[in-house]
Amino acid sequence: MNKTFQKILAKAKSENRSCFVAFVTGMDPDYESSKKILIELSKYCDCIEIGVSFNTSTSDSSIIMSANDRAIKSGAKTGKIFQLIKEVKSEVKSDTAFVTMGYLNQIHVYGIDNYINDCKKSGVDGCIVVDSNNEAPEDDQIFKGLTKNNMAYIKLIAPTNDDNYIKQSLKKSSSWLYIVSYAGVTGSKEVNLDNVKKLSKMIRKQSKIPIGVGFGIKNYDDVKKVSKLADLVVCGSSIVEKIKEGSQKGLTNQNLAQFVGEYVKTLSEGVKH
Amino acid sequence: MNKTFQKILAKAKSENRSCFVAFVTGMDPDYESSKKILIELSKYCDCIEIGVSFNTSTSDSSIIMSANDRAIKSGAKTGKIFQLIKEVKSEVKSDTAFVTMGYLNQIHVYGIDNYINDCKKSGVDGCIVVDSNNEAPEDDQIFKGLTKNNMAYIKLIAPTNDDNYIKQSLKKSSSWLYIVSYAGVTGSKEVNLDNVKKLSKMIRKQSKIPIGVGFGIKNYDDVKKVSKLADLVVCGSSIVEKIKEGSQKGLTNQNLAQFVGEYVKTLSEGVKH
Amino acid sequence: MKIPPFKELNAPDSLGYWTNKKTGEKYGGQYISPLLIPNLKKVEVGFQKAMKNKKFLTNLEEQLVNHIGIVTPILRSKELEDIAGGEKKIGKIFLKRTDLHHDSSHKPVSAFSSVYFAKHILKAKKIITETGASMNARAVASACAKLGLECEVHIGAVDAEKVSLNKDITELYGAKIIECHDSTKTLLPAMAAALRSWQSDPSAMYVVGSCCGPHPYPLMVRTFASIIGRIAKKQMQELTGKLPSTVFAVCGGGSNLSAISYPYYNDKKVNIFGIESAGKGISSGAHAATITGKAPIGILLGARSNVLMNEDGQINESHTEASGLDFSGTGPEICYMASTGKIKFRATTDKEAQETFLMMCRKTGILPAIEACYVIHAALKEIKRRKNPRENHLIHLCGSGESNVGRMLKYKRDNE
Amino acid sequence: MKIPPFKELNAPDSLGYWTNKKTGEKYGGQYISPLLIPNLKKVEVGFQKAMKNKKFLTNLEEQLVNHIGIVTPILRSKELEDIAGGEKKIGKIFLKRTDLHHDSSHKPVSAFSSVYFAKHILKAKKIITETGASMNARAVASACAKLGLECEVHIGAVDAEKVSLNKDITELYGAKIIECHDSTKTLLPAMAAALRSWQSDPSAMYVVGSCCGPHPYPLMVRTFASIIGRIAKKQMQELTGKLPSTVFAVCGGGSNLSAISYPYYNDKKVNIFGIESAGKGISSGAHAATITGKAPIGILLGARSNVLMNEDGQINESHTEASGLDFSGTGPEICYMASTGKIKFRATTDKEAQETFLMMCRKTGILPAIEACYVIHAALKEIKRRKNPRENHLIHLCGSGESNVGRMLKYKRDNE
Ligand SMILES: Cc1ncc(COP(=O)(O)O)c(C=O)c1O
Ligand SMILES: Cc1ncc(COP(=O)(O)O)c(C=O)c1O
Repeated sequence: MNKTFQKILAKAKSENRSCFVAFVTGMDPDYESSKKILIELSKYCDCIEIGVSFNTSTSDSSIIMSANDRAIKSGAKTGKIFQLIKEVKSEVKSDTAFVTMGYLNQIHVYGIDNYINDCKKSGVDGCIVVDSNNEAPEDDQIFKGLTKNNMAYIKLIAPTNDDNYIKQSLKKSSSWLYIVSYAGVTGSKEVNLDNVKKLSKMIRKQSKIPIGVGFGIKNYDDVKKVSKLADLVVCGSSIVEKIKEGSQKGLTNQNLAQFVGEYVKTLSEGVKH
Repeated sequence: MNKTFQKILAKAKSENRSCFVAFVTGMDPDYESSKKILIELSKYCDCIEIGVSFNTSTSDSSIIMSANDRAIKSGAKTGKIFQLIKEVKSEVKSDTAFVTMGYLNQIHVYGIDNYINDCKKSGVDGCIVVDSNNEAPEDDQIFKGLTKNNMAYIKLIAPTNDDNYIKQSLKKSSSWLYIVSYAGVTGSKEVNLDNVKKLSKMIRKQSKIPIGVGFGIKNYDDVKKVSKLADLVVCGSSIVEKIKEGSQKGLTNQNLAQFVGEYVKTLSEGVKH
Repeated sequence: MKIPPFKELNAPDSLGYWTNKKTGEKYGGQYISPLLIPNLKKVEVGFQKAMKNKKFLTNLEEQLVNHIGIVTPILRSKELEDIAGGEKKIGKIFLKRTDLHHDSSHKPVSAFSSVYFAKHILKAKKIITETGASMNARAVASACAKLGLECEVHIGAVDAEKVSLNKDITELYGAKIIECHDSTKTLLPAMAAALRSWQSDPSAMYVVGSCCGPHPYPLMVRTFASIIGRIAKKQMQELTGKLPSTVFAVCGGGSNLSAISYPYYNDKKVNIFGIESAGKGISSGAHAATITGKAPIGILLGARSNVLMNEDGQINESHTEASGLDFSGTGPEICYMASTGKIKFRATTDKEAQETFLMMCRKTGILPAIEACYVIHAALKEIKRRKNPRENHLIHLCGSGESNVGRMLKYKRDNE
Repeated sequence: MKIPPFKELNAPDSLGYWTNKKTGEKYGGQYISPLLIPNLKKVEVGFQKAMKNKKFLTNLEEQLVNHIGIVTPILRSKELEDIAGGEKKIGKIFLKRTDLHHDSSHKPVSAFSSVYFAKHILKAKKIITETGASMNARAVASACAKLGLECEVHIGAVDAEKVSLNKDITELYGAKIIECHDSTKTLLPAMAAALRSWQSDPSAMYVVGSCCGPHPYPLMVRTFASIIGRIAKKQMQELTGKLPSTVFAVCGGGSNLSAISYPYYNDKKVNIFGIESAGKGISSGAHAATITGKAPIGILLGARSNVLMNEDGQINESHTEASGLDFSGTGPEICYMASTGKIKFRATTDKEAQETFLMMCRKTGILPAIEACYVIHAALKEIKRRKNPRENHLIHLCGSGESNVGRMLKYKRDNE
């Protein structure tokens, strides 16, 4: 297991709570603001998932697609995101884990080995690659590269996936596994606890890997409910919406970071059991 | 031969000239004006050809079609045209011949026998039925009816008609035969004297019937040229245009009649050999 | 597919008349100014020659098959059967898919044949035609483009102003489009203008958009168009092993009706139905239902036939949503067949046709020409009435509706 | 006509990859969020089942023949031969008349087959698809209407605003049209939106407009569409007694190219050409010529293939006058065939295609889809270059151009 994840999971356990994971798109709305936001959020989050924008993603909600658009407009590129993470890490004292979330095309274009190297160099703790099929040759390469370099490979599992798929995913997952709470798009429905319970049960039969849950977790109550079932609780769309709201108000940099930070602080308090 | 035609042809011969025939659409632009025009024109014309408006005629030029439209708008109907001719005849002292020019559909609807009766009653001297095919049963009926009642049946012959067609037409023509000077639409081209010569020659081989010529005779010079070749010279489009011009100026009744009359007077002077 | 050769089943006399033996009434003929008589004679003689010219007929057929695509399928429509009450109650419904033709209607069959005839038999260099909604113009212009003849199209100025996909396509095909500003500025004066133009240019050939006009046009158009029916009859025989009980087609001028029904003229057991547009209802007077509306016999555009007209013989304008049916007359042979009772007539209102259009789109996935919707509505009604599970019904789906989309979408949105 | 049965000639591996043995490069695959994996598995298993289900295949074929009208003619075009230099110099040119299909393009073949498959094999009640210029949407919506399935179409808001005959027809067919306001508001985000919608509704089936997308879509679409080529191959054999020397088709996603050329994949003597849109010229960057423009391998919409993208892997928008070719990728099997050299690629600029459109209208009387004009231009060029009187050339005339009329008439008027 990746060291940072080891630490935050242990810490959370000791505090009788789950880990809180925030998702934001890297460089949304721009490099400097995003940097301040990430630094601010790391005060309240055990882990931050940073979206690497892809303009033709197949699985993002409209909310996240527009965040991607804003980021791309302000110059987001794979390399820039690494720089951002590196700079943020250097200013953050706590053990916040940083995870990239992106699509295979950009990693492919960047070069898989190159990507893994730069993850390592910039202090990334793990990667999510939404559309990397377990059976694809690229997936093997990513899995091997991350594992070799002690970074987490975080696989997504949906309620509609079958046993076989879960098995495959478990084989390649390290540090934690990401359960999608419903078959749908991020932010589109309410978190589905029944699905989570069912999936956790299936996974628990085969593995002790920590379980994160995301999709549809929008407020303090959602966080609270899910944290009873999960080791990590992921909030995305509502935070991204907050960034949009703040920047539409004209806030930038530190002010925006505080505005988003206050929101995330409240959310994150839900993880206390 | 119809008596009126006998007279006017004889008179013209004695004066060493051709007959002058004017075409106007009956009731163009309205009943009263048309009546005055016809009375006025009869001073200068040996024969007046009165168009019975048909809204779907297949052989009239746009000039004549709009005259037809004007006439129909002011209430032109077959019966009304008979009334018009009758009233005009009663006021005209000279031996002007009156000829109706129309299409078969209206005659068919009016009833062929009824039509011939009303021609007779209103003093019509002859009829032109543009689209009555020599071989059609209706044509026989019209021919017989007119002949029986001593009215002229005036057939049209075009430069493109063959010997056989001319023969057929000659059989049914009485009083005179109408030569169309070119294959085209009234008013669309210059009168074609070569065609006229050729056709006259063909006809003369078979018959002594008087020959009228029309299509493309627009001014004094045209009339003059044609009158050397023909027994009757027919002017249409340019007179109809004059009526339109006068009525667009706002002239009505007597003023319009005089305006058109002056124009026709000049034209008609062309027939003097 | 081997296409059955043409066989004359209902010849007019030498003057172009079909005479009803019971009533003595004549239909057809050649009522035209002497200036056009020689032009018509040339066409008449040429047509007789053409119909005996094996090479001409074979080459024409090859072009119709491969260029116009006349060997269209016959689709058994379970969807329509279900709408009419189910196969077990009403029998089987077959659609002749003429909508799949090149240029999307039956018009290209006679248009292409006529232009091919003009080129190869008459050696003409130019074609003159008229148009209302431009379906005919599109078909003629296409044939002229392919065969390298000049194409002159007369269109009423009012019609020319209307947005029209077919008019635009006619222009793309390179036709010269002449606007007619006479009288109502619609189809009838445009037809007159075309005839006048031919009168001025006898070396050209005039092509008519339906089985109308002076002899030999009604004869020629139905003879050319009947290849659709010859194929369909053979297909139906292969599909069902017998003659259909009913044959339905819409009737404007009558070309698509005679196209599909002609081969059945002597088959006593086949019920032929011609469907007219009742417009806003026959009693309203605003319709195009010459025969159903019992229009009297008149002489329109060179032929004796039933004609919408007033008591003075002035032609009345027809009124219908379907521009392809917007004509004040009906072809003489069709009027004759109506008078003998061999073709029965029905009429569908615009509203009924529009609803049928929407139904066809939604339930069959076919975009029919609005013209075809008049026949489908009436056919379903008649089929329901007959209620005979042993019957096979043949409906002529005579065109596809790309050019109706704008108006029909508006209708849909306004009525939902 | 007896249609030759499908035969697998170029199977991908079990993961949906075609691998170039020389370069090791893989094309295809299934790169998609885990949420869609089960949906794809269902389609994959269903498709394997369907291809072994004789009754399904027979019934589908019957519908394709009688409803879509797939047995279109092959027209020998003397007009195009003359333009290319005459039969005696360049041989014979044949046009596969796919423009005569129901709904006017090759799209309805795979669209109808996919929906038929969804209904009868997957027992789906709803279809989800996306569209750019709505040719695919029209085809899918038509199939859904006929087969009684709900149809949901995703379209970019920018595309939705454009006047589009096909979009209007899609609406008439009763499809629910959902505008996508994401990112560029064009085809790519609409495709993503369709996939996301499927992710939320696994009981529906997703239908793709070309042989693109994750496995098994590229395989399924080309298998369904190849019936066009199976018929054409047989027809060419009957017409000429031998294999054609060349086969030409335009290539957007690649479905009409594989449709006609697939049956010739193992015929060494047949030269297959795929023609792309060079837009304003490949060097301008404003084009859709993925392969001719040497676009790198990327992963787009679930599959590895050549993709127009920038150095960061962001997908570039394609640019072309032909909305049907306006796509930043090419189907994986096509990319594979390009990499082995079996399919050779050429590109035609918009201007050349537009001129070809006007030429086709004026000289052949055919209104081609603008997409088809890219291939006709390139084919004539290649045929002239080959200058071999013994060759027979087959060009896929993949659609008719009703929906291009507005823009093309404007082009004509502006350029004359
Ligand atoms: C599709 C379609 N059907 C029918 C008609 C009516 O013509 P007819 O009765 O001569 O077949 C037209 C005329 O344009 C048409 O386009
Ligand atoms: C007529 C036509 N041709 C070609 C294409 C391109 O598609 P593909 O390359 O997948 O055949 C389209 C797409 O809409 C089309 O409509």
